[in-house]
Amino acid sequence: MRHILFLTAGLAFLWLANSGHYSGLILSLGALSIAFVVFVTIKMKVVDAESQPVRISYRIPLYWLWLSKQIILSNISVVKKIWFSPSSIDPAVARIKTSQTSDLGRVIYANSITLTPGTVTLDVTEDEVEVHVLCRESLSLLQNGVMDQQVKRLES
Amino acid sequence: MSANILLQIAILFPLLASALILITGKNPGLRDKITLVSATFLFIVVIFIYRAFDASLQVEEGTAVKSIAVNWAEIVPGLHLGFKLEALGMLFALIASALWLVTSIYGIGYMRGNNEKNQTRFFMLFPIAISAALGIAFASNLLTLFIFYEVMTLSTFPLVTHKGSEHAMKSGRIYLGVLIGSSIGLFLPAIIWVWAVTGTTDFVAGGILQDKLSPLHLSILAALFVLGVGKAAVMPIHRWLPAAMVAPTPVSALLHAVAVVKAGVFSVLKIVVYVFGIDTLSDASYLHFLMYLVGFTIVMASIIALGHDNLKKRLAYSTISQLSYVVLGALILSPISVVGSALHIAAHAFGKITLFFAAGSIYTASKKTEISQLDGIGHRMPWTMAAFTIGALSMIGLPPAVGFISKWYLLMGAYDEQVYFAMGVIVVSTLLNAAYFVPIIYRAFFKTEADGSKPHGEANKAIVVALSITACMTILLFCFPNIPFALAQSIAVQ
Amino acid sequence: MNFMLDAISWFLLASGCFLCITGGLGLFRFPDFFTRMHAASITDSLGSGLIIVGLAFQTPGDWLVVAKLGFILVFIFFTSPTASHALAKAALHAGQKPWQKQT
Amino acid sequence: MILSSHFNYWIVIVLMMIGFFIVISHGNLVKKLMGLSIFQTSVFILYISMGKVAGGTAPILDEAYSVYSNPLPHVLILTAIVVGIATTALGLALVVRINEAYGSIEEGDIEMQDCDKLDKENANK
Amino acid sequence: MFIAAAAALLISMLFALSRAFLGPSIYDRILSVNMFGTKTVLLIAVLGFMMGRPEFLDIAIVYALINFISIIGILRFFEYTHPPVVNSSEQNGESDS
Amino acid sequence: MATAIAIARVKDLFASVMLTGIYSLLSAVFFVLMDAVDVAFTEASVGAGISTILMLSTLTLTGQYEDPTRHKTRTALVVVLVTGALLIFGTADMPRFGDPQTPVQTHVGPHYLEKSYEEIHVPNVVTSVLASYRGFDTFGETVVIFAAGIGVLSLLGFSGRKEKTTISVSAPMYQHRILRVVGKVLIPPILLFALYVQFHGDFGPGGGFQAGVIFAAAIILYTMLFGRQAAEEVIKLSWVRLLAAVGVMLYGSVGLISFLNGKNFLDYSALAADAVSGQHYGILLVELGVGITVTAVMILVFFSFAGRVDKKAEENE
Amino acid sequence: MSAHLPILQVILPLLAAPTCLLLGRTQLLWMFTCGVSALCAVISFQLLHTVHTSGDIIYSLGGWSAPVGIEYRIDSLNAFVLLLVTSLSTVVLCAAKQSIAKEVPESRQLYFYVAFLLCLAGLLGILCTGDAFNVFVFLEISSLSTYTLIALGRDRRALWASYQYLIMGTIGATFILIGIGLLYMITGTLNMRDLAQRLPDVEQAHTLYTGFAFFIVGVCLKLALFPLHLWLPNAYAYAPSIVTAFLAATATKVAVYVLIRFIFNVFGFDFSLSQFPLPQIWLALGIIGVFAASIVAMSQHNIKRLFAFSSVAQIGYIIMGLSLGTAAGVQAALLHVFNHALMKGAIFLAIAGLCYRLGAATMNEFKGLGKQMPWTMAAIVAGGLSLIGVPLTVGFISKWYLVLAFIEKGWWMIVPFIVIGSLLAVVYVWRLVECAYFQEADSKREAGEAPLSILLPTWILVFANIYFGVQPQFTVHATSIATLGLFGATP
Repeated sequence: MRHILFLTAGLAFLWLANSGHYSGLILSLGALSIAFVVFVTIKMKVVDAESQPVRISYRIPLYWLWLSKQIILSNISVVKKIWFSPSSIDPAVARIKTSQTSDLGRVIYANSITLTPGTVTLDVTEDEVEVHVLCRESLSLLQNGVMDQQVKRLES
Repeated sequence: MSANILLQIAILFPLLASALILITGKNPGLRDKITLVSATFLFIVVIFIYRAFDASLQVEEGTAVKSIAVNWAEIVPGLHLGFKLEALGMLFALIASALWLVTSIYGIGYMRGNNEKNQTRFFMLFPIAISAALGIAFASNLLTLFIFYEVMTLSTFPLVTHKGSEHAMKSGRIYLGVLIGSSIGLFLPAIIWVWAVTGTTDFVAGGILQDKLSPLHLSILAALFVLGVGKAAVMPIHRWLPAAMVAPTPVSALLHAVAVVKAGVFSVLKIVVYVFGIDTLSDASYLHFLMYLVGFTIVMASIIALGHDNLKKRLAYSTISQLSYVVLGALILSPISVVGSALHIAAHAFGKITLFFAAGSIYTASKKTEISQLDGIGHRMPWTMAAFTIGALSMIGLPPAVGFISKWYLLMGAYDEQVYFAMGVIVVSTLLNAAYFVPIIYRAFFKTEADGSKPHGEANKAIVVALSITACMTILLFCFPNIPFALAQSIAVQ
Repeated sequence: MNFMLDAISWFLLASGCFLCITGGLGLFRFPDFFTRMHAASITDSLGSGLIIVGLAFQTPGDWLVVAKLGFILVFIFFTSPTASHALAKAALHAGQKPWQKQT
Repeated sequence: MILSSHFNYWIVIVLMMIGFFIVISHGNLVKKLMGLSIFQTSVFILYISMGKVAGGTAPILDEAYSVYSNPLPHVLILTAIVVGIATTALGLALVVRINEAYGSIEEGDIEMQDCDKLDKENANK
Repeated sequence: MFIAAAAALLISMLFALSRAFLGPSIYDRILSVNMFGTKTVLLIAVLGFMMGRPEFLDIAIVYALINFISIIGILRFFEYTHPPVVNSSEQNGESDS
Repeated sequence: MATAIAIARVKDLFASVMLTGIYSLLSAVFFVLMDAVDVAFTEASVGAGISTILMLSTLTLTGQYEDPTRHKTRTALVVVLVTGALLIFGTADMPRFGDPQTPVQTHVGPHYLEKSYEEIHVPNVVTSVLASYRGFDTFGETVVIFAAGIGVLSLLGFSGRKEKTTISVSAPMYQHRILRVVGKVLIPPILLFALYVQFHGDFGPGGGFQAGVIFAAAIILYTMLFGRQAAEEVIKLSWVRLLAAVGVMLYGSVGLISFLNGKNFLDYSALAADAVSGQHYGILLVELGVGITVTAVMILVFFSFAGRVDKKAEENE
Repeated sequence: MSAHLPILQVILPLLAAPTCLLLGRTQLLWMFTCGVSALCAVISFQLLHTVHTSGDIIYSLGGWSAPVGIEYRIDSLNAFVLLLVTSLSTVVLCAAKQSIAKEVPESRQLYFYVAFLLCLAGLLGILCTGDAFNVFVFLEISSLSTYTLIALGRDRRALWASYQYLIMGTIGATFILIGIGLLYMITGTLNMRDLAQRLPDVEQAHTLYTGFAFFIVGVCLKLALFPLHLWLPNAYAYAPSIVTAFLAATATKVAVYVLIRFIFNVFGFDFSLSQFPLPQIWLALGIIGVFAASIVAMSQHNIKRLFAFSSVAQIGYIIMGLSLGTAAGVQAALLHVFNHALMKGAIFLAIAGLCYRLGAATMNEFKGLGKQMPWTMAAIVAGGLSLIGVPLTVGFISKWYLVLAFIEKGWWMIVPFIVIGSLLAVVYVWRLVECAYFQEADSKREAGEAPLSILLPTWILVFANIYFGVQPQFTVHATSIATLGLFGATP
């Protein structure tokens, strides 16, 4: 039920922010649409803790800020490589332990890895991620577990 | 009953008979009876029509002209499906219906005698062909004539290929190809031309083409018609006729001595008289080329006939040459020769059918088809061969057969118009006719039979009766030619 | 104030575009599929982010537009790593071998 | 001058020719459909470009603007796009079935198989 | 400025396009298509601003959406034709590895 | 343009499918440049989305590589060059690009731009032309879609609920954690976005058709992630088929109602006492009809193809 | 209500098609479809009557008057073709039930009826509309459903035929689209009447020529004019028999209508026929088409293919009539449109009966059929005679008018070609007759007469063949009014 409410609220926000027309007709249509979408998605069984992270939602902005910083940093390093020394790359594949407890957490972690240039998640298993990196240095950055911790904090 | 209704009955009744025959096909006896009864009935109907027509002719001399005509439908403005009685058609109708009766008798005998297959189909198509013949006879315009002309072609095709053998099919294809090809390829355009020029296709006494076309165009048009009416078998459109001889003899007899070929020459005659008009056509300066062609056909066909040993083939070529007499008569363009042509239609009909009957009779009785096998057959089949002789006389044009009269008129016409070429042709061909008929008669009566041949007598009674009737008619017409003569004269008068 | 906003926005746009071109270039300069993927992710992540934020600065006060830009950004942030991840996984499964530096 | 003021037409023409060429010359059935869609798209561009007014803006009325492009071609092309996708979908479904029936989606193969079959039929005669 | 941005985006699209063109492996193509899609989204957004009609952002959203779905679709159907067998590498054209 | 050539040249059909995707993205950008936002919207969703997916499914079934032999190249060249020459001949008199004085801009078009707001009161002129002035064309278009759906169904048919054993084949992506989670997150917003597009066609680019495609795309995404079986449990295909019909009939019945009220077919002013708001309701309903049909048909078409793919996969096992 | 007839005519089948999905049983479906089609026929009859008595009907869709909105415009020309299409579709549908039950798998019969109705609606839409783009939309409705219908054939070649048709048809439709686009470009309007008024102002524009050329080529593709006919034989040969009958009787006819409408009404007849060598091209193509197609038809083994080629030949005649550009020529073409629909309808329905009994229609199957299925064979023969142009059948009437038109124009030289063309028809029809009547059947086969539900419609058409051949007043009258309307409308 919590998830449904959360979803409804999210969808309502989406509608209102997109619409820009707040006449009675359109609003009631919006309400109907939301109801319909909720109905369909419940039937689809996609409304659950995985898709509606009610619990952790308030911590997400903070995490994003942190992640943005990481992204900017790694971007700079990759850009340098592209422009100045494409030959200096030294790709590698490695498995890294993860400490996330839920699939959602693992997904956030994996996507964050992918989102930062220079590292790409190849596969996710229960307690490991397989990562392809552009340079071995970035591998060590991952292995030190900073990001892992951040995600874990988000999750808890 | 008014003549108009009779006219329609005459055309539609055979179709009904055809349907009846189809239905009763499982019962041969009943079927044959229906054939006979309906043939008789039709003949009577035509006689009645003739009487009505005769009466109207008498009236005509008085005051009111009350033509006997029926219009079924107007397909295109100026293009009717309609019928109208006139002398030439009456003559043709009389011949056709009379001979159907005779042929029915003969045909029943022949088909039974030879145990042919598909007899129902055979007897069913016969009335259709006759209906078509009557339609042609009574047609009041070119279109109607053309329609029935095609109906006749199509309905006789299965008769020609009756045997169904590969050879028969091949001949059938030639038959159909030549007839349909010439009719659609030449005849129809000619009709269209006429229609385009005059806006009508009606048969009108004196013709409808006066002052409409230049002499050259007239000649071309005439050529289109003469050649387009393939059933008239003017060379080079004659190939179908010998080919059609694969048909059973009654078919050859009725259709290729009477209905089909006569429909052809009748059409030519009718077109010359009622579409061109004799006077108009005499303007056609290049017509003599056509006449040469026809004359050539007469002589050439006779010569070819000489060379054929197969009796029916020889008769077929004889037919080709005789038909061209009629066309020639039409092309001489004198009233007398037209009378001759009309008479010759009748004369040849009776004469040739007799000959074919005789040929069929011989085949039924002895399975002989070649002339060289006929030695001494006159002794075994005296009736048949007597009839054959009379027919042959008529073909040659000797008294006491009716052929004499018609040839006489043709000659007279040619003489009047001073067309010496035509006279020459007639004389030469008469000699040739004699040359190919006399040896047969000679063989039949004066040679002795080859040894070891099977003994046989006359063919069955139906056949004998039929051929006797036609032989008698040939002589009777010589003695009392007044009916055909009167009719023929009334054409010439017009 | 407006000038400031404009300047910031231009700066962001310019750097975003630069990153995009860089990504495209990387697509060329890197030797194999997996390494190229890193180059592509430059565009996806920071490149698009900068451009969108830059655009957002162009429309002071029109929150509707900003919201829409935000949706686009969030959407890209969700989908692009997912897509690249799926792609990489598929490639790996299909037998593509990561390029290794010759030593 | 014609080159610059009519550049839209040149694009259309070149695209059209390419698409048309693919349709005719390629034997692969899927490829043909692709060619067809390129061909159609070129027509779409033709229509749309004729609706454009220099200095105009999208035909969504707003007080800030006064010059709009002509909406009619847009409407027509919306319809045409729909028609195009409908055709493509049906065509692809046909290709799938053809592949099941013939085991190939090359025009040459299919025609050869049909010829064989036709020959056989005639031979039975 | 918007024009410059659009031009820059176009250039990088050109890069992506030629990568898609060159291949060599199918995955490279998919990758560049993906990148191309993202760029298109950005380009449309920029164009919208350029022409002063930010309503166009709706289109950009749709693009982003469709792009994602079609990439997933490509991968999804790709699994059927290239089942995850590790040794089938001859088609992947690793001429440069 | 280059893309088109590339499509012609590349032998690998997969590659050319992707290039067609790119091509239609490009042409959509072109449309945006030409102010045709609605068209761009449609081209994006159709060209890059639906048709790519359909072509891919076909290729999955038929194989990836093209036979290199070409037929009739010379004929093709001749035909194409003749066509091209004809067009070039025609361009000589064509109006200049963007010229505001052409017949196109001066004859009928201005009526829409000047009058539509007072007659229909919908800011998006494309929508008012589409749904009202030329509403019958759009009705025809809906029927075309319906016809295509019928065609595909009659050719491929969806293979019912007979095989229950195919879950393993049809849901490999379920194992894929990231995709699953992201999919779960994204599907509801996409669905809502589709409905947003549906109902905001009056104000901005969008409308029934685009909305239908997006909605269907969301369902397709769901199917790809969670398998056909799961999807068929959510949406009964026989119902979807009915929906396709219902959409067409909704459109038609709007027209019928207007002529039961004494107006001409599709004259929406008969729908309400006030002509303008009647137009409004009419457009809304009609667009809804289009949306329903398009969604239903797209789903049906996709399922038909996917059904075949699954069947083939099963046979291969 | 009667004011709404023009739209009802189209809407009825259009809405009936989705309704079909709601009806479950085939029996019900069939009855429903028949009913709808019959209703359409009644409406079109009423329309024709109204047009003849009180002039053209104009109906503005959505209440927007043209050129802003779309208008329907019924005049004597399209009312005539409407009647033709609806009545033939009704007759064909009457025969459909058993034939379809036999030739189409149970699960797909539903789609047959839906697609059939859609196709009908598409054709009617093309006929009614007065808007150029609307023509394209409805053309596509009918084409798409046609592809579906063809692909329903049992033989796998049906698929291939359908695909070929799809490609060709789409190219044709796209050409038409280009043509319409160019016209729009130089006039700014899509309404046909409006176009006709505005086109003379731009008569010299190259664009007009180009647009004209594209349009004509596109339509000719759809109507299978000789070199563009490649899709037709296969499509006809492998589609389900009923579909063949329907298509042969209606689809190309509608394309001819479009051609006539645009040539004479929209482009204006002076422009179309005097500025281009179009008449000459058409004439040449028509003649070549007649000959080539007839000759190919002779060697066909599959009877449906044979008659498909004959259709191509007949289209040649129609085009020849149009190429004259005179009232008489157009009237002849229209007559032939009507008459050809009748004869091909009869023939293909009869073949449907054959296929029902024998499963196929090749020369082999025809052996001895004259005895086994006399009525069916008789119908084929009657149709064949009509095809040849034997008097008393409709074929004669139209050929007669055609020849007349040529003579009136003074093109004597063409007449022999028409005549020889008919002769070629004799040959291929005769092959069939010979096979059916004069060859023995394979002994193992036991084939009875076709079921009455197929035979009856067939004979209705045969009867129509003869009736309108003997009493052509109705058709001649209707076509002459239509032609007058066409020529009156052009300044």
